[in-house]
Order: sequence, then structure tokens, then C-alpha cells
Amino acid sequence: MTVMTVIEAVKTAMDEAMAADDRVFLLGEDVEAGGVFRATEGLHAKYGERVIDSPLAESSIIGLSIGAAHYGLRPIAEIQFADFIHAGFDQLCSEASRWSYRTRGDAYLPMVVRTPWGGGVHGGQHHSQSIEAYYSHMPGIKVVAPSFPADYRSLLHAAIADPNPVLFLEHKRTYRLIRQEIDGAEAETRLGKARVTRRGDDLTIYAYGLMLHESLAAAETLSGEGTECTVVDLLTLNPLDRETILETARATGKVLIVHEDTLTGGLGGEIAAIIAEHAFEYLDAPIRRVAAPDIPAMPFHHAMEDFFMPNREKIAVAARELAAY
Amino acid sequence: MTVMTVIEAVKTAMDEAMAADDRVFLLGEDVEAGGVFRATEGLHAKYGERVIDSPLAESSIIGLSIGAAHYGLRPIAEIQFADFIHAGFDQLCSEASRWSYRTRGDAYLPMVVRTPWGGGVHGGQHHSQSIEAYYSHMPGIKVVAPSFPADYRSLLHAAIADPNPVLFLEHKRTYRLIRQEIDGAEAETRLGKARVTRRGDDLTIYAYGLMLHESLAAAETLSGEGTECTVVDLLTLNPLDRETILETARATGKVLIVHEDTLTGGLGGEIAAIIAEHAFEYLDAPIRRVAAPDIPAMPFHHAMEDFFMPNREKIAVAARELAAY
Amino acid sequence: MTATRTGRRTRSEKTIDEYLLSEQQLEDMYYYMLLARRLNERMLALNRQGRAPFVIAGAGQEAAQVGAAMALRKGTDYLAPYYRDLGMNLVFGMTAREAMLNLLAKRDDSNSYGRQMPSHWANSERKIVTQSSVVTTQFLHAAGIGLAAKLKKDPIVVMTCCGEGSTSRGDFHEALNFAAIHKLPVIFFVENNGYAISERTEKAMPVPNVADRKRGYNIQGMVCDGMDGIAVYQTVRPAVDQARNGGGPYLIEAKCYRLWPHSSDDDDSRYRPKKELEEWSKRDPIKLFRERVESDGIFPKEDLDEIETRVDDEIRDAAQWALMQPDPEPEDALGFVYKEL
Amino acid sequence: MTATRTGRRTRSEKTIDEYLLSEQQLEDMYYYMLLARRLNERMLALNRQGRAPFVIAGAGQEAAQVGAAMALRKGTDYLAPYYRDLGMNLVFGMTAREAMLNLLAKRDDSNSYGRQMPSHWANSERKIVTQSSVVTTQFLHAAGIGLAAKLKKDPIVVMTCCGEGSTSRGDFHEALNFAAIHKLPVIFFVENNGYAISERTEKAMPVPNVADRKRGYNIQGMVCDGMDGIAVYQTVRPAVDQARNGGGPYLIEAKCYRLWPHSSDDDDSRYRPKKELEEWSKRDPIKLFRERVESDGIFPKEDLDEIETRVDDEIRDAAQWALMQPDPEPEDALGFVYKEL
Ligand SMILES: Cc1ncc(C[n+]2csc(CCOP(=O)(O)OP(=O)(O)O)c2C)c(N)n1
Ligand SMILES: Cc1ncc(C[n+]2csc(CCOP(=O)(O)OP(=O)(O)O)c2C)c(N)n1
Ligand SMILES: [Mg+2]
Ligand SMILES: [Mg+2]
Repeated sequence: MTVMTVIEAVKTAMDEAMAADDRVFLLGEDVEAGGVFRATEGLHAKYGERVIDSPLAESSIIGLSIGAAHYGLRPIAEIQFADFIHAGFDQLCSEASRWSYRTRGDAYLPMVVRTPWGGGVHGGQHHSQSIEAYYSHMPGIKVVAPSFPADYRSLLHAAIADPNPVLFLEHKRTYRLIRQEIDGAEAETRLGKARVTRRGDDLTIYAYGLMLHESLAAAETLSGEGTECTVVDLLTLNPLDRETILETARATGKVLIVHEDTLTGGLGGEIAAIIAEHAFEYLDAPIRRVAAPDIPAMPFHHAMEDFFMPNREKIAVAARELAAY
Repeated sequence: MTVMTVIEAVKTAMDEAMAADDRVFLLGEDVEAGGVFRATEGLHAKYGERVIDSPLAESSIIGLSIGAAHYGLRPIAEIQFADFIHAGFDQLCSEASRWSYRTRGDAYLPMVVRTPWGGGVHGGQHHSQSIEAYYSHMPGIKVVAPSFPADYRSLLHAAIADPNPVLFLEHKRTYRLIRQEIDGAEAETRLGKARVTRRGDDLTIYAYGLMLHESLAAAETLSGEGTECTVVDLLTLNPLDRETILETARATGKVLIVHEDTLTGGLGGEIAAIIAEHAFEYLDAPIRRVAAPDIPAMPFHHAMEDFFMPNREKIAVAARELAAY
Repeated sequence: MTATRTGRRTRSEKTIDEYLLSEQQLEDMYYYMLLARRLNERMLALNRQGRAPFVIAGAGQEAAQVGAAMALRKGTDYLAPYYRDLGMNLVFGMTAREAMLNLLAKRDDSNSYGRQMPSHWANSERKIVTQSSVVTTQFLHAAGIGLAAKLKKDPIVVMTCCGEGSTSRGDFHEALNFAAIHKLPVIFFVENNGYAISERTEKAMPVPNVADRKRGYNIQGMVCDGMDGIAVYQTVRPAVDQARNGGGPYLIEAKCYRLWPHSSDDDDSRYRPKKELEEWSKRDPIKLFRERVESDGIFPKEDLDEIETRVDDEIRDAAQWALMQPDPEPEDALGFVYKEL
Repeated sequence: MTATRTGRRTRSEKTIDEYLLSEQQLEDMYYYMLLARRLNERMLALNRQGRAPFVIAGAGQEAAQVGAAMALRKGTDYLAPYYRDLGMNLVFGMTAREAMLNLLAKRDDSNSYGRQMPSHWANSERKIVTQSSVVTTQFLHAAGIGLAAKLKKDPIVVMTCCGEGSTSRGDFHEALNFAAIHKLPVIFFVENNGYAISERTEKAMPVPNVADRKRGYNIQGMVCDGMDGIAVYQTVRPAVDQARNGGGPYLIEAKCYRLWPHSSDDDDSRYRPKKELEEWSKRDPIKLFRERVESDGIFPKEDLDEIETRVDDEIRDAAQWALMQPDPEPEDALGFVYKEL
């Protein structure tokens, strides 16, 4: 039996993909030495010039990957921290997301941009951000944010095989925190599919990344109190799996959306809107969101960081209120 | 009596502000010659070195403005087309939006970034975009998108006077299309306030920019059919005027959110979520959104552009369905 | 499509050698420059007639574009051009009819099928890289193609182009920096036409020549007379050969002049002195070329007139044909957001 | 707070003149360099004890930082530093106690009140510009301050700093380009410590010296020995005076070496040869300074020992005091998202 952490699952998938297809190569800051989270450790020794240290320049990490993917290679770009991807916003939004659209598929970009996101690691303002809302509002880009090691591995393979640009978000707090026995573990192999991780009749919680685990813990607590929650692991944030979202919302009539990102303009708004438009008749309660307060980003000091971060307790409180509604 | 177009209102406000306060200066591409939309025409001749042509580099237009505002000046930066602001995303998100937060107000940035946005001008993929959803998800930045000349003038003054970074969005299609007798015209002078432009009991339409005008036209049509709409001109997109949004939603029980931006991840999601959480008990119908389809951006050919753009007809169709619900 | 040879006549072989260009190439050069100019003229006419919403032209830059593109290997080398590079696209195989389809955003325009503005080139078969309206981003795409080719050990060269104003953007720096560090086979070709819309070069650059920017990257670079197609070819061709053989990237500046307003929406009288325009018009690259090859006795007047006639015929045909082609359907706005394999 | 003079003793006036620095300045230089180093050492100790979550230090760069900062006018000139610049902040007035408050993210840390990671400096009164973790963005802020000062005709200078790796970013290019075009009073000071985390300079630059990048902007620039505080001062001071008088921007590179891992989270044994570290340790800037002023007879051993003792006392006090200061309350995460006037 093989138990893997998230970081091991990510590294394993890259190793497997590079071994199977020599068009796959890595580009990013410090990747030759293994990367600051050691996701690429050993790969330079094994694959040599296919693991390339980039200069400290995010626009080029994305822009070069676009060129290489257009040429027919399969770049896996690493942005050291999601917080630093913004200099590449232009290349992702104005170029990568439109490559296929503006040529009607005559040209396309099989590229992956991996990056560690999320808080709870004393990373402060610029090593903790949730960036998914910005980058999920780009038709043409796929955004993936798994929660369990087995999915990290299978979905990273799917992202590498996909002919479109995929932003692959890895929650850094879970890198070594979350382990899973992966042999025979349920693993989603398709981009665009959410998973119902837990079934309950009283309400549905939608989450991803670290918050999926916090939501499962909250659901466990509520179960002990007699409230049964459905918990949906969104897995792919763009395009969203509307079917699973609506099926579960209709089934439970009460919904709670959880994310670590700040509330206003976060992905929760879109999920709430989808439900409020297409499952309205089934709703028995207001649509609730648990998210971070509207401040620029995670403060550094642990007391303020804890205040900022949603967690199992805050989720449980909201779920109880919703159940009682 | 003075009738002003949108572009005249914008130019007038800048002229007035520069005359009143010599800390105000302009920075942007081609602003000395008057700018491609002629918003700064004549100002270089009048204010000399306070109107500065920047090199073709958007990150610097924003970054330089940050420095100048920190020093105590009041820069008005112009990004020639909203589509080109993305290279400045990093400077706006990682720096400008957090300047006050990360120093607890010890430092702050009285700066304005003006930019023409929106479609319907044969601008194609990169001269037509709606960028408000990305930049409204940045606590610390204020985002303004007026619809009428009088508001353009008064809110640009408010933006220049505000001690925070303000992204001032000017809908380019309305620059010369929309005129208004401005003497004594109702003009909002506070950032953060929406206006109820029209009162009706049957449903509320939320919009901004060109779509506000299309929504008013649709409301007029529906009125002829016996359906009375409330129409809310959001004016400020971040922070949103939750009070006005909720008051009108509760009053009509049916809501329709309209924007030119693509549907998924657009600002409409947040507005829908606010209503679905805080006005749920008052809702008599699903929350509807009229927006552009989820494709990367406005196609160039007029047939496809018309297909992409929401308009009074599409709004009227949705409003009728909602009224009939 | 290249020009077919016209009737034989005697000429001095010596001068031919000086040019490093064969007769056929010299004829092609004139043909492509002329075709580009006449196309642009017809496009502007269609715009004035309200039949084309937008025109952005390369008038004044034909010699730079055709001279540089001819130095590449058609079908093998990659081109990441910018909006003015009609001349380059013609050399790479675009026909007059295709150019008109693109102008009119017709359904069958293979650059973007009416989805992008005109002059946003793309053609995978011809190795023309799709570009957006956002300037300079293509410099990084070209470097990425160079990196991929180097990894695959393919002996290709990538040329990417922009205007002098676009060299102020961060992506310019990041692309040259990376290409220089990895010695990539990329030709960064800058068409300095004196203006970035209304801004003269002094507003964009602290250096007199764009090529001076090479010094920060210790790569090779040179300035050439962008009004002289032969000089451009003679400058770019050796660089392309060097780059193909591992010589690393080049930054080449072609000094030309924007003979027309920035685009069909621009009124250049607001910022451009008449006098300056008149001076530069005397150095019209097409006029210069014709005078030179005629006086050197490479082509007698008749040959050149013959080419002019052929070009005019092609363009008349192209415009008439393109105007009758189908427009996109409204629903064509949908599809290909994601590539399906 | 500056060092108070220690007991008088005879010394060669000649050498003093060579230094262009007064006795007081030389003493201050030693004091600040030593204070920075000892503070970093204590910070790392606190981190090892689990009392400080994160440390990023300037060990090996103290001479570069203190020498450069001393060339500025405290209270008048602006500083847009980067995370390693503890030494510069000390010269600008930060106390040992404040440095410890910042390390521990205490409620009263005036840099960010616990909102940012340690070493993200800010102090409007001292004209220290707030910075994020995103490297090189501050280059544009400095240019913007220079532009504002030029518009207001204020005779100030701005110095902004980053590491050599950060010069690969687009903002570096855009800032130097603009500052050069407008001849702004900005000193771009690059502390080349040989590494960008694990990446050696060859990975970041095609040029041997960061200062070579000046050539693309035709501005002045120079390289100095970043391990010699006096040499750094002697290089930066004239540039500051020139810039103040309209001489335009400078790009100055201080060659130093990162004596410690990148941060308290980094394991440099993965990528750094022991031998190299040993070699450079011989040139420890603080050791070098002490040897030089001692052998030149500027300060007898006793004076220098006295400074060491004073520094140690200050740091002991600072650490003890700071540890007892209040932490932010959870709710302190809220507020000041927008400035209210
Ligand atoms: C990033 C970006 N900013 C602004 C524009 C608007 N714009 C289009 S062309 C142009 C001037 C370009 O000048 P130059 O690079 O010299 O090329 P030229 O048009 O002169 O050939 C500008 C500012 C743009 N297309 N992209
Ligand atoms: C835009 C951005 N990308 C990546 C990082 C992560 N990071 C922090 S420091 C660093 C290396 C910086 O090297 P250098 O500029 O030489 O400064 P040094 O740390 O060596 O003093 C990196 C990659 C960052 N902070 N900002
Ligand atoms: Mg130009
Ligand atoms: Mg370094």
C-alpha cells in the first residue's frame, strides 16, 4: 500500500508524465534545485535540460510556456507562490486564454501552470493568497484545485494531457498535512467534474482545497449533532460542474459555500448565482457563504491570520444556523 | 443651459481639478496630444509639464502613479484602453490596493486610474473588454463606472479627492452617444452610493455603464406593456452599495442583473449572492442575469459583436419572463 | 505565391552579386513591397467607403518587412509579427484575396475568422504565430518557441517584430534577457517608424537607437536602413544564418517611417509636422527600390511596369472577390473557447 | 539614533581624508553594520527557539547597505528598500527595539503592525516607502517619487534597492527606462549577493555585472565592492550629489555575498558549495572594516570593543523588551482597508 502526501502526489505525476512523454518539461524559479516546496526535487538529476530554472520573472514564465506549447511541447510552468502570478495576468488573460478561440482551434496551448496557493502557513500578505476568482473569470483557461492526493495526481495528469492552458492550484498548507492511501483510492481523471464527497439530506457544503477538509470536519461534527451534510469537492473551478452543483442544491434545499478567498467577488458569488437562478424553487433557506473578510489579503501575525481564515468551527456555526433555519 | 457628452464631462472634471489643485497631474500614453479619445485635449497646452506622455508601458503608468501619490501628488493615470491595464494588475493588486492596509493608514495613495472600457465599437477582442470583475475583487481599490455625464463629472471629482486608489471606468461607446443637460442635473458626489434611476413595483434591474441606458430603454418598453421596473444605476462597483441593492430587491421581490461582461465570474454573481443571502425571504422568482456568453472577449465582426452584447431587447425578454414568473 | 519571372533582358551581373540577391529575389522583393502598399491603399479606400471598419497599415515599412521576411526560410522558420506586418505575411504566403478576407473579417478569414480585428495575423501551417492587440507580448512567445526548438534541436529561427514604442514594455526586457541567457535562435526585429501613435521616440527611449538596447543583454544587434529592402535583407540574412547555427539572439532595428496616420481612426495632423512627412516621403521605400534597380539596369522599366499591372489586377480581383464572400453568422461567436482533441 | 563618540585617541588625519568620511561617520558605519549583523543573529536564534516564525537577513550585505544609506540625507531623501535592507533602516533611524518588534510582528510594529511578514519596511516619517513581498515593484515607486519631486522641484534623491535576481523583471526595465528618459533623481542600488534563492547570477543575467544593464538606458552606473563599506560610500555619495543636481538616475551594483541561507526556511546545502561559502566568509564586511580601521590606526581596539559591547547591550535589551510587548488582537486584522481623511 502507498500512502502519499499532496506534494508527493504532485511530484509523482510530473515524474510519470516526464518519463512517458519527452515533450513535457518544467520551467520555473529554483526548480532545478527542487523548488522551495521540493515539488521538483530529483527531477533535474533525472531529466536534465528538461528542468529549467527561469529568471525571476513571472510574465516570462507564462509567456515562454505559451511559445513552447504553441511549438508542440508540453510545458509545466511553476509559479513559486500564487501571489506572484499577477505579473503574468496579461499573458494568461490576453494571450493564453484566447489562443484557441481567436484561431478557431487552428492553434492551441497544451500547457500547465502549477502554483501553491492558500494560507495558514504564516505567509502573510503575499504568500497566502487565494487567486482562483481572478483566473476562473477567463474563459479559455481551466482552473483546477484538488484536495486529496489521489486527485492531485490524476488531475495533474489530466491537466498535462489537456490541449488547453490549465492553472493547477496546489494548496500549500495541505502539501504535507494531507496524506492518503492512494492504491484503489477514488481519483477523478476528468477536468470539469466535481465530486460528492459525502452525502447528507440537510444541507450541502461546497468547497475546495484546505477548506474542503475543514468542511468535512465540520460535517462530521454536525453529524454527531444529528445534522447530515452533503459535501461537494469542486475540484475544477473553471469550468464549474453545474450539474453536480445543481443536483446537490436541489436535493438538500439549503446550501453553504466555503472559500478561503475574501467574500466580495470571490468564487462563492458565482456558485450562489447559479443556484439562485437554476435551483431557486428548491431552496428552503438563504444561500450562505463562509469566506474571509474583505481585506486585501491574509495578515501575517497568527492571531490575525486565524481571524482571517475560515475553519471547521466557523463552518460548523454557519451550517448549524442554516440547518436550524 | 449646458449639454455635455460623457467625454466632455470627463475632460471638464480634469480641467477643473487641475485648475483648483496643482498637485493634480496626468500621466498616460498620448495624453499630451489629447489622447486617442481626446479626453485630455487642450490640457497639455494649458497645464504644460503636468500633462505627461508615458512610454508604452502600463505597469509603469500604475507604478509611477503609486510613487507620485505616495509623495503627495494626485496623479490621474490614463490607460488607453481598459484591455491593456492587465500588465498593471500586479501593481494594482499587490501594491496599490494594500498601501493603506499594510501601514494602517500611515501611507496612502490618492490616485485615479481612468480607462475606457466596454464594447459596441468594433473594437474586437482587445478594445472592448469589461474588466470590472477582476478589479472589483481587490479590497483597497475603489471602482467607479458611471452612466450619465453629470455623474461622470461629479464622481471623477470625488475620485480625485479620495485618498485611496480609484479605478474610474469610462464606457467608450457612451463617450459621444450620451448627452445630458447638466445644470441642476442630479449628480452623485459620493463614492459608494448607487442611484435608483427609476421606480417600479414589478422587478428591479441592476446595471452600469452602457447597459444602464439599455436597461432604462427596456424598462420604458415594459412600462408600455404594463410592467413597471425599478432601475438601479450602481455607479460604484467596489465597494457595492449593499443598502440600495437590498432595499430595491426587497421592494420588488424579483431581480435582474445586467452586465456586458461575460456571465461566469462577472460582477452579477456577487450581486446575486448578496441578494440570495440577505433578501431571500422577499424573493418571488429566480435571480436572473443577462450577460455576455462565456467566450474570451468580444469578437470583432459586427454580427458576432451584436450576438455577444446584451442590449435592450435581450433585457426586455428576460424582464418579461421574470415579470410573468 | 511568388512572382513569376518576366521577359529576359540583358543586365549587369556585377550589381546582382552586390545585392546578394538573385534576379528572382529582387523581383519578388519589388512585387511583395508593391503588393503590400497597393493592398493597404485599397483597404483604406474601402474604409473610406464604409465597407471596412478599421485599417492599420504598414505604409513606409514595406522594405523593412519584405527584406527581413525574405531572409527567413518559408515553411520552416517561425514568425511572430505585429499588426503592421502585412508585407511579411505576403512573403510567407498570404494571398491578396486572403488579405482582403482578413480586412473584411469574413467567415473564411483563416487568421481569426472574423474574431479579431484585421491585421492580427495567424496561420499555423505557415508558422505565423497568432497575436493579440496587446503589444510586445509576442516577444516572449517567440523566445518560448526558440526555447522549444533548442530543446528539440530543430534548426529553425524565429523572428518576432514590434514597433520602437513597444520596446518600453517589461516583456521586451524579459524576452531579450531570457533569449540571451539561453542563446536562443530568435531575431528580435524592431520597425522604428518614428512614432508610437502620437509619441516620438524620445518619449519612449533614452537611447538614440532601439538597437542600443542590445547592450544590456550582451547580444548582437544592428541598425539598418528600413527604407532600403536590399540593405535590410543584407543585414538580417547573416543574422538569421548565425542564429540558426547557435549564434544566439539578435536585436535588429530597421529605421523607417510611418507614412500614414497610426490607423484609419487617427488624425496625425494633431501631432505630426507636414514638413517632416514631406521629407520622408522622398525616401518612400518602393520609389527608392524602383529607382535603384532601374538605374543599375537590373530591370528595365517594362519589367517593373509589368509587375505593377499584375499587382493592380490581383488587387482588383481580390477586393471584388472578398466583398462577395460570406460573413460570419452571429452564432459563430461561439465555439473553440477550448480546444477539443 | 547614531553612535555617540567614544574616548579620544591620536590617529592619522591623512587616512581619514582618504576615506572622505569623518571619524564620527566611520564609527557610525561600524556601529550600524555591527548592529545589523548582531540583530540578524539574535533574530535567527529566536527563530530557532520557535519565538519568531520567519527571518530573512542581510548577513554579508551590511557594508553595502550602511555605506549606501549613509550617502543619503536622512529625513530628506527617500528610501524604497527591499527585505534584506535592515542596515539601511538602522541608518535611517530604526532602533534595535523597533527591529525586534517588527520581527515578532507585535501590535506596535510601525512597519506594518503585524500585518506583513518581517522585513517589509515602512515608515513615512523616515521616508521609508512601504513594500510588498513582490520583488522589483518598488523600482517603479521610486521612479514615481522621483517624478513627483522633479515636478515640485524638490531637491531630493530616492534610492531603491533589490537583489541581482530581481533585475530580470519587467518592472526593472520600465523603471530605468522612464527614469532615464526624464532624468529623475533616482539611485537604483542593486545588492548582488550571488544568488536568487538557489539560482546563481548566470541564470538571471546574460551580462557579467548588473551595472552593465545601464548601457541599454544610457545612464551612469558603476560597480563597487559591496564588502567594503567605505568603498560603497565613496561610490554612492558622488552619485547622490549628481542626481540631486539633475544628473539623472544611476544604476549602482554592490558586489556582496549572501553569507546565510536565503531565509530561515531555506536549506542552502542543496545548492551552495561549502568551499565557496568559506572563501567568501574571509571577506566578511564587518571583519574587513574592523581590520582596516584598526591597521590604519583610526580606532584603537578598545574603541571598537566598546562599540561591540554597546551593540550587544542594546540587542539584549531590545529582544527582552520586544518579547514582552503586546501582540495584535485578532480583530486588528480589520481596518484601514481604505484610508479615511
Ligand atoms: C499594451 C498596449 N498598450 C497600448 C496599446 C495601444 N496602442 C496600439 S499601437 C500603439 C503604439 C505602438 O507604437 P510602436 O510600438 O512604435 O508601433 P507602431 O504602431 O508605431 O508601428 C499603442 C499605444 C496596445 N495596443 N497595447
Ligand atoms: C515576483 C516575485 N517572484 C518570486 C518571489 C519569491 N522570491 C523571494 S526572494 C527571491 C529571490 C530574489 O533574489 P535576488 O533578487 O537576487 O535577491 P536576494 O534574495 O538574493 O537578496 C524569490 C524568487 C518574489 N518574492 N517575488
Ligand atoms: Mg512606432
Ligand atoms: Mg541575490
